[in-house]
This record gives sequence, structure tokens and C-alpha cells, in this order.
Amino acid sequence: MTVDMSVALGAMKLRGPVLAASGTFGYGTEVPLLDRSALGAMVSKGIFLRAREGTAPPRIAETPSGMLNAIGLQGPGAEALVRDYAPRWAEWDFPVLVNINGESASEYGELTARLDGVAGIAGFEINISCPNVEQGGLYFGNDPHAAAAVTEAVRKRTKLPVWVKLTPMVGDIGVIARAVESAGADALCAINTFVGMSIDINSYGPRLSFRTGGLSGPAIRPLAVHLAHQAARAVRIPVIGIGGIMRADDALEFLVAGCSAVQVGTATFVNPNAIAEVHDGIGAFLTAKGFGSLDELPRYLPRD
Amino acid sequence: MTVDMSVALGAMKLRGPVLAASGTFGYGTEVPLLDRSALGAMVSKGIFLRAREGTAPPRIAETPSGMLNAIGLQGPGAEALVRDYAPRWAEWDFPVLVNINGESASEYGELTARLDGVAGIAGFEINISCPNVEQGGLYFGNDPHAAAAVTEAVRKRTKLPVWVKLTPMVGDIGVIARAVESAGADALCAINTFVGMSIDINSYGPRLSFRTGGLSGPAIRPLAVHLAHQAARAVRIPVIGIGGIMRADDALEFLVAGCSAVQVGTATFVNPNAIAEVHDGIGAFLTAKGFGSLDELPRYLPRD
Amino acid sequence: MTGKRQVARGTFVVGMRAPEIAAGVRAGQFVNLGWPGGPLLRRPFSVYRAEGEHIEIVLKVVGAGTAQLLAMEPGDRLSCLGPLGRGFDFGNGGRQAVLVSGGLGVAPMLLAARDARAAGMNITWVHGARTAAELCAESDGDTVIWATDDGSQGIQGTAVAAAPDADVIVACGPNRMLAAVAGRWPGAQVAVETYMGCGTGVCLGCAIPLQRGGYDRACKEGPVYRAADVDWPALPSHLPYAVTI
Amino acid sequence: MTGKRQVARGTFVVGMRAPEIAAGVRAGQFVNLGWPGGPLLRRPFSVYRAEGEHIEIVLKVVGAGTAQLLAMEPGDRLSCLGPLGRGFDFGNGGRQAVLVSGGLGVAPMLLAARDARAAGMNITWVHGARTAAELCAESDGDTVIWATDDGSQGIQGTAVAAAPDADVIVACGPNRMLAAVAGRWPGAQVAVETYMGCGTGVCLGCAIPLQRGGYDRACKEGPVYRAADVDWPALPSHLPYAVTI
Ligand SMILES: Cc1cc2nc3c(=O)[nH]c(=O)nc-3n(C[C@H](O)[C@H](O)[C@H](O)COP(=O)(O)OP(=O)(O)OC[C@H]3O[C@@H](n4cnc5c(N)ncnc54)[C@H](O)[C@@H]3O)c2cc1C
Ligand SMILES: Cc1cc2nc3c(=O)[nH]c(=O)nc-3n(C[C@H](O)[C@H](O)[C@H](O)COP(=O)(O)OP(=O)(O)OC[C@H]3O[C@@H](n4cnc5c(N)ncnc54)[C@H](O)[C@@H]3O)c2cc1C
Ligand SMILES: Cc1cc2nc3c(=O)[nH]c(=O)nc-3n(C[C@H](O)[C@H](O)[C@H](O)COP(=O)(O)O)c2cc1C
Ligand SMILES: Cc1cc2nc3c(=O)[nH]c(=O)nc-3n(C[C@H](O)[C@H](O)[C@H](O)COP(=O)(O)O)c2cc1C
Ligand code: FES
Ligand code: FES
Repeated sequence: MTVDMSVALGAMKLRGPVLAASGTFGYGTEVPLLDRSALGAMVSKGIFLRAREGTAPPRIAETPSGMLNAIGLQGPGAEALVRDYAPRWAEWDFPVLVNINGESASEYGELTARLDGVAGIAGFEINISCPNVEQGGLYFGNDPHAAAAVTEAVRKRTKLPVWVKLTPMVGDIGVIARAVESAGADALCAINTFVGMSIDINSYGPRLSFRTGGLSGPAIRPLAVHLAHQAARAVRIPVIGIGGIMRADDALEFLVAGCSAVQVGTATFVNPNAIAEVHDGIGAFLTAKGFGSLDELPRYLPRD
Repeated sequence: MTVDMSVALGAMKLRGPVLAASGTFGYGTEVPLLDRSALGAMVSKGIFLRAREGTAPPRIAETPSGMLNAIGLQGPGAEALVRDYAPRWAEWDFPVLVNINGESASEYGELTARLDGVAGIAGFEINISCPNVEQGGLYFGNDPHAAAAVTEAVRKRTKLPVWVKLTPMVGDIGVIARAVESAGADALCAINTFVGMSIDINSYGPRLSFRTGGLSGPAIRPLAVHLAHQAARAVRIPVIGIGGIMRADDALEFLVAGCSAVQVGTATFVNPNAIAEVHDGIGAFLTAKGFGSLDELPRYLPRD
Repeated sequence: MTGKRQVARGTFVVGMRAPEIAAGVRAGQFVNLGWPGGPLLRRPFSVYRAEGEHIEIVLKVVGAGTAQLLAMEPGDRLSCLGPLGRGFDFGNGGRQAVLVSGGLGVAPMLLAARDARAAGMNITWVHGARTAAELCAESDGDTVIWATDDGSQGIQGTAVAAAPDADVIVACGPNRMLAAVAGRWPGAQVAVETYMGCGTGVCLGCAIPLQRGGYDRACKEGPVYRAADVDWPALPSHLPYAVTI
Repeated sequence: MTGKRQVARGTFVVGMRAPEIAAGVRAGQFVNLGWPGGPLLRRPFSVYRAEGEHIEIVLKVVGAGTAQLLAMEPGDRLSCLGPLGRGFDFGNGGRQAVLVSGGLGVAPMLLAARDARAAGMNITWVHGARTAAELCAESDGDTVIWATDDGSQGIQGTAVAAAPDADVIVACGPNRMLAAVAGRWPGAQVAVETYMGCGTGVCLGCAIPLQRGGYDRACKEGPVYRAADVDWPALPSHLPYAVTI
């Protein structure tokens, strides 16, 4: 008996609910023999309009059940992306979305315009965890007006699916979620990493050259499940859960908590085949419970 | 060679920098044979003016390197505290602060007035992670005006030290830190637990009866170090670091990051002697580095 | 850890050296175990036997922590906190004690037999399981009654149904079974299971809902309660086990 | 894991069965190891030896992960990802290869000797350590030179100072030592150490600052670099190890 694992995220149909998270799967081309047949979709490494060097090492530090990273959005810029990667994506049998970044709403818009219509690019995931340079370095992600402005700027430039990836560093995620829903987002991704810091007590300073980094991995899972659940309760568009998913049971927590799909990040570092194993494990769980499709999974989503 | 581990938190002198965190050391009387000689101070379980039953079980759930709790501030109320516990605290050779809670600024004030001057009570730690019932259940902790109002209400009723315990569930902890500093806090405690959720995928719902709980333990340490550091950079009053401290090295991360002292919580559940071991380990570290006192430890506290 | 042996399908007895606990433990009390590389929180286990400097616990694998424990070898080190909680009380005497246990509920019964005997009582040992293979055959009673759900050994039915009346009833098993005990013998002493954060009374995580309202701490006022004092419908009867890493 | 032996004070060689890696590995490549109950991220180790279906790594305990690895017993299972990275290149030939290693930097050198010999080269093995006790005595060269900081064995001084010039220089050791290599032989091939998140090129965590600006991935473009290509002052020379739980 096979289970129907397909998912509809608005107009976008995915063959499965397990996606590769931005920044943890590169451009999809790095690991040569990887089995990608279970991949629902891939979100590529975050990109800016122009090439960026990224931060100086050390860029990562391990913490209890987690890791901090400060990569600084190293990337080749839009031109190289279009030239070097998009043509390969166009050959693949799953959609690739580009994680887009900018220092102002108009920069996000410009980047979208450059990428829209390029074969191989199936949609956009807006990363609003960037500092808003126009507003003095405040984050887009915790200001509903700024978050909505970025979403609109992107929405205006493309008819492709636009997802907005929320930051957890907010007082009330529901406010941001509703703001970007109103601004035209097709789906929300919850969540990006939490800002954290690790101190080297022997050198009396931060371990990371950037001082702070984003915390990912199992440590954040209970926080991520809560935030994804809060986002799902706040909006009508689909929510994609992210944070600390290592195996199928973890993904099922997000799905039961009201998410339509999930993204797997750090787990891929530990196990390049993590996505396939999570996908298969969800299938096995549904089968064991007697469900014929993912849609039948009961969701815990009180609307109050 | 002995190291001077004493700490001055404003007018309050402590014999050591390692304190017992509220809700994790009960009223200090539960574990009969415990060695309390290393304790800098104790913060008692959070209390309301009136007795509270707390939440239904299950109240706790374990997560990777962490635990969720939803105790619901079960407690006997101010009268029983004064009658049953304060007299015992008065005999101890370290200060006991009471973690105070309320549903409105005036309730906090009333509770302070009831406890101020009672022998055995050396000060107050204001828990602003409570919902502000007067303002429709929003949290005091992520509204600078509400947080300041509570601090003022307490400040007006006592000359004893007033600490404010910050919640991490905020967009910018510096804003809240400065607001409560201006309102008269003597020290800040950073941080309380993060809101999280854990799903039982077999019953398709939350593990905790309260649905969400507060995440504590090593999982949150990098987040807590960052927030305590941010708070310490924002204010001039001392900051007490809290979150995931299991051993001396962890406490030293907070101290290097700019904290004057630390509180140990969940570690005590695992090891009732954790506080003494953290205290001794800090002493051993300072000795190994050739420092004669905790004051000599280099701090990483850029003020920009 | 000093030894490990199987006593029923999926059920093991694990021995460890713990002189102070062995000397002081009473039936119904528990120890809270931690070990290097183990889960964050300790895991509570009733003391099964205490002899000389050694204690034993009964172990059943239900999740990651118990699986790690079972995988340990004699010679490996455990951190053992206890004895914790309030045990069974045989002080008020009576002539006849009935010890009723279901499944893992057998854990405190060897010590209960010891303490009841010390109080001069005659003991009836009633132990039930789903099927003969899961029945722990170790027993200590003047009368011994077996019960299995499928009738594969002893009386067919539950241990509660199989047990006679007596002055003193002590019981341990799934919370559902203990609710049945409360129905039949409101004055019985029952040892309940909850999640525990600390085991020492400081976290309030082990709340047991009481008939008179409010909550008690299973680790401090319990884990042994007068059956009628517990608000059984409000106590989760099923504890979902699962910490994944 | 198939075996474990000590080769110098604090330095061990650990064997494991890994047929595909053993068949394909080149000198300077590494494997990324994970194990049940281990830290979240894998730990990278150069391949020391490859024979039949087995590989060996050199292991020094610096933190929690390496301590766990050393505590493992033959028969325990490891997950081994590899071979990863770009190894030393002996393709452009030359007659004389000098292999310079300091401390743990000895790890890729046995394979380097194998590959250089296969390319028809004559090999000088230069290995240094702080003191004789820490010197790994296993070597493979037509000429072998030892160096110790304290002169307790071989030449007193660093391996770099003790090494002769040659067509092909390959070096491995602390980043500080490799910076000295770059000063003396800009064209040398050096294998560098960094923190790694994935080892497979997807996380960008293993950034190596380049002389021409920007960063490379140690796990993909590296860990072997032309010495002059690395921006040594920008590369952390000291990696603080510490994950506490
Ligand atoms: C007083 C008392 C006595 C017990 N005696 C025995 C005994 O003699 N033999 C035996 O096999 N089992 C006994 N248990 C149950 C045993 O503690 C659990 O099986 C064990 O904690 C499960 O851990 P795990 O890591 O395998 O499961 P996990 O899936 O990892 O457990 C998940 C989480 O729940 C907590 N938890 C789960 N179940 C319990 C529980 N029942 N009590 C407290 N915390 C729990 C764990 O601490 C952890 O936080 C007893 C429990 C209590 C409260
Ligand atoms: C290409 C390469 C080859 C190596 N070859 C060897 C070898 O042959 N023999 C040997 O003993 N050691 C080798 N190392 C170093 C070895 O990987 C570290 O000693 C080990 O990762 C430390 O782990 P730990 O848990 O003991 O320390 P921890 O204190 O737990 O490490 C803390 C954190 O830093 C990371 N980390 C620490 N050091 C390193 C490091 N050097 N490289 C990557 N990540 C690190 C860990 O992944 C973890 O995130 C090599 C490293 C690299 C990059
Ligand atoms: C090394 C690394 C790089 C990342 N880069 C990006 C990025 O470029 N854009 C983005 O939106 N998120 C990025 N993320 C965040 C992940 O996509 C994901 O939201 C986060 O890691 C939480 O999921 P996880 O716990 O499964 O890793 C990155 C995460 C890691 C660990
Ligand atoms: C079971 C439990 C109960 C707690 N009760 C309180 C409380 O009553 N008041 C309060 O301010 N913080 C309370 N806390 C939060 C702790 O004081 C501390 O801020 C938090 O646990 C983080 O520290 P830790 O990681 O060392 O535990 C509680 C924490 C736990 C785990
Ligand atoms: S387990 Fe902590 S109070 Fe009982
Ligand atoms: S370690 Fe991840 S890219 Fe190199």
C-alpha cells in the first residue's frame, strides 16, 4: 500500500512534504551521488543581488543539541546563479526556490525582477532576517510594516510562488505572519535560526568571528514547533515548519501542529540522506496508522 | 590560595556569584542534607498574592538538551509564605529573594507591600513573564511601558533590592532592559524560559496539558548568553545571567559576556549539588588563570 | 551497575551498589538514576530489592533512556539519588496484607513483602500481566496468586479482580489499574507513576491531582497515596514516552 | 571500529572497516565520523592508512567528541562519510617529495608516501613534535628526519626548519606551522584544519580565507591548498575545542 504524500502549497504541487532548507543543501549540486527522489522541493542558499564574501572564520560552533552559524550569506550574486545553477535546476524533477535577501525593499524587488522567468527557478523564499540598512540596521523580520513592504516589493515583480521565511526573534510572530499574508505571500516558512552567542572562556571572547550566530538543530525544535503553530493559527495560507527536524517523528510534530510541509536543515549535515529518511518515515507512520494520504493526518490547530 | 568570589550587586553583597534560580530550588527547604555553603543567594519559587493551584499534569516534557515546564506558578500565596518559609530563611547565612508575580501592576505592588519588612526576605525578583490581565493578557515582559509600570509599582513599596527578570520572548531585549532600569530596578536577571511546544504524535496533540511550556536547560544556553550580553550592554546596573548552566564553564560564559552573577536552574534537578560544583569550578578556573578575585576576570562587553 | 538479568519478556532486573540507599530504603520509595551520556533529566525507578550494599530495580524499555540503561554493562557507573519519596506504611498493622501488582507494578512488591513481614503480617502476593511470558515469576508471599488477561497462567482476568479483601492493601501498576483499586478499596495504598523533573520536591513537575482539589508532589508526598485521595480522572493514565535527539 | 593502538603519548590509531573508502581514498582526503550518542555534528579525520577493506585514522583527544571516540571498543559501530575533500596531487611529478608533518599532522603522511611512491618519487619523511614521547614513530620514507622542540629526539627545532628543499613539498600540522611552510615554500601543498559543519560542501562553515580575497571551502576545494594561496593571518591558528552538555 502506498500513501499519497503529495502536498499542495497554494498553486504549487509537491510530491512530498519534506523540503531542503536554505543554506543547508547548497545549490543542490555539491553531493554527487545523493538520492534526491524524495525531495519535495529545494530552497537554495540565500542570495543577494551582488556577490558576497561572507564572514571570516570561525563561522560555526557546536552547542548542546545545536549549532551556531554565521556564514554571512556568502554567495555568487544573481548573475552567477542564473548562469551556473539555474540551468541544472531546470533539468530536475522537483521545484527549486531561491532564498532572496536584500538590504532594502527595493533591492529585494530588483533581485526578484532579475530572477523571475529564469528557467529552473520555480519560486522565491524571502529571507526577512536581514538587517534593513535603509532603516538603520533594524531587522525587517520583527517589524510588520517592513516585512510587508519587502513582501509587496517581491510580489509585484513575479507571478511565481512567494514564500516568506519568518524570523523567531520577534515579540509576536502572529503579527508578522498576518502582515506578510496581507502583502501577498503564498506561504510562510517558520522559522529561521535564533540569534545566539557562544563564548570561548580561554580567550575571553566570542567563538565566532561575527560574535553572534544563528542557532539551529534539535535544541530549537520545541521553540520552532510553537512558533510554526502560532503562525499557522494566525493565517490561512500554508505554513512550512522548520527547526531541528532530525527524523520523521520530529517532522510529524510540525505537521500535527498545523504545518503543511517541513524543511530539513542541519540534519543534512549529519546525514546527507536525512531528507529521504524523514520522507520515508512519515510514509511509514501514516501507513501504520492506517491513513491513505498525508491529508488525513489529524492536525492540532485550535482557532481561537 | 583562595580566590575572592564575592560579588556586589548594587548595595547587596553576595559571598559568591552562583545563585539558585526561581522555581528550581523550591523554598530552599526541600532537600534536607543539601550543602548550601556555596550559595550566593536563593530566589524562591514564584509567588502570587493569593494561593494558586497550578496547571494539570503533564507539566513537564523532556526535549533535546532541554525541558519544557508548565507549572502554572503553583504556590501557597503571600500569607503562607510569610508564615511557613520566611522564618526559616531568616536563620540562613545567605539572602533569599522572593520571585513575585501578578496580573496587574497594582497586584505586584500589593504583594510587595505585604512582603516588605518581613524578616528573612532580602529582596524581590520581579517576574514579568506573566500575562497582563488588565491589558487583555498581553505579557508585561515584551512591552516596555508595562514592564516599567510593574517595576515602579514594586519600587515604590520597598527599599530592598529589586531585580527584574526579563523574558526572552521579545524583539529587542535592550529596550525592555533600559525601561526597567529607568523605572528603578537594581539589577536585571536574564533570562526566563522560552515558550515552546512539544507534540505527542500518537495522540495528535501537545504533550503538556497547558499546551505550551517554558524551555530551560543547556539547549537554550547560547540564546541566553546572547540575551544576557545584550542586556548587559544596554544598561549600567548589574545583570545576572541565567539559562542552561550545568557546570562552571557555562557560568563563566555568562560572566565573560558581561554578567555580574549567574543563576542555576535545571541543573539542580539533575544534580542537587550543581550550585556548589559550579561555584567551586569557577574558583578553580580563576586560580588556574592566576586571578585573585572574580573582579579580575576579563569581560567581553563592547559598548557601541 | 553490578548485574543484569531477565525476569519476564521485556522485563529485566538491574543491580547496583548503593550502600546508603540499601541500608535505608522502604518499600515504595524510588531512586532517580542518571548516567554519563544519558538524557538530560534523571529517570525514576522503584527499588525492587535491597541487600547488604546492593539494590536492584526492575527495568522495562519504553524510550531512549531505558534503552540506554539496558545497554549498560556491569561495571558501568550510574549516579543514583535516593531513597526518594514516601513509601508504603505498614505501621497501623492489621494481620493480613495483600500486595496487588500489574506488569511493572511488581517493582516495589518484594520490599513491601519484607516490610509487611517485619510488621508481623501474613502476605498474599497477587501479580498480573497480559500473558504468562510477561509475568515476573519472582514472588514472596504466604499465598501467591497469578492472573493473566489471556488466562495463560493463573486466573484469567486482572490482578485487582483476582485479589482477596484484607486489612491492608498495597497496589502498584498502570494508573488505570490503580483507579480500579480505588474503586474497590478506597483505603488501599497505591504507588503512582508520573513524569518527574527533579525527584526531590523542588520543581513541582510531578503533580498528582487530589480528590480534595489542588496537587501534591508524587516525589515528596507520594508516590504512595491513599487510593481515594487521588483524583483519578484528572491523572493522565497514559504517559507518552519519547525524547528523540 | 576494528582496532585501536597507541603510537605516541596521547596519540592513537583507530581502525575501521570501510571498503569503499579504503578503495578510493587519496592522501590528504578525510572522513567525517558520527556515532550513536555522539555530538550533533560529525568529526573530520584524515585517513591515515587504507588497506583492503580497512582504513585507519590518527586520533588525539581534544574535546568531548574525540574522548568518546577513544572510549569506543572494537566492534562498536561508527558512521563514516568519505572520502571527502581534495587530496595531495603528485601528478605533476618531480623526482623528490618531502613530507613535512608536525604533531597530528602526521595523519595524511602514510598515504602521501604511498601516492608519491606510486608517482615514482623518492621520499623524505620529516616529522616533528614537542618531545620524543609525542613523536609518532611510524614512518615511511627513503630518508627519515625527526625533529623535536626540546631536542629529545632527532634535530632540535621544528620540522619545517629540519626539512630539505625539493620539487614537491607536502605539509600538514598546526596552522601556525603551515604559515611557516608558506613562508619558506610558497608552492608547497598544505592540508589545513578548520571547523566543519557538513564536510560535503553545503554549509560554507569551513571557510578558508584566500590570498586573492574571499573564501574557499576546506571540505571541498581543500583541505589541501597551495601554501601561498591561503591568507594565513586571517585563518584562526587556534581552534578552541569545547562542547559541554
Ligand atoms: C516513582 C516511579 C517509579 C518507577 N519505577 C519504575 C520501575 O521500577 N521500573 C520501570 O521500568 N519503570 C519505572 N518507572 C517509569 C520509568 O521512570 C520510565 O519508564 C522512564 O523514565 C522512561 O524513560 P525513557 O527515557 O525510556 O523514556 P523517554 O521517552 O525518554 O521519556 C520521556 C520523558 O518522560 C519522562 N518520563 C517518562 N516516563 C516517566 C515516568 N514514568 N516517570 C517519570 N518520568 C518519566 C522522562 O524523564 C523524560 O523526560 C517509574 C516511574 C516513577 C515515577
Ligand atoms: C580535514 C581535517 C582533518 C583532521 N584530521 C584529524 C586527524 O587525523 N586526527 C585528529 O585527531 N584530528 C583531526 N582533525 C581534528 C578533529 O576533527 C578535531 O580534533 C575534532 O573535531 C574535535 O572534536 P571534539 O569533539 O573532541 O572537540 P569539541 O570540543 O567537541 O569540538 C567543538 C566543535 O568544534 C568542531 N571542531 C573542533 N575542532 C575541529 C576541527 N579541527 N575540525 C573540524 N571541526 C572541529 C567540532 O565539530 C565541534 O563542533 C581534523 C580536522 C580536519 C578539519
Ligand atoms: C549553515 C547554515 C546556513 C543557513 N543559511 C540560510 C540562508 O542562507 N537563508 C535562510 O533563509 N536560512 C538559512 N539557514 C537557516 C535554515 O534554513 C533553517 O531555517 C534553520 O537552520 C533551522 O532548521 P534546522 O534546525 O533544521 O537546521 C541556514 C542554516 C544553517 C545551519
Ligand atoms: C520547573 C521550573 C519552574 C520554574 N519556575 C519559575 C518561577 O516560578 N519564576 C521564575 O521567574 N522563573 C521560573 N523558572 C525559570 C528559571 O528560574 C530559569 O530562569 C530557567 O529555568 C532557565 O534557567 P536553567 O536553564 O538553568 O533552568 C522555572 C524553571 C523551571 C524549569
Ligand atoms: S519531580 Fe520535581 S517536585 Fe516532584
Ligand atoms: S564543512 Fe560544510 S561546506 Fe565545508
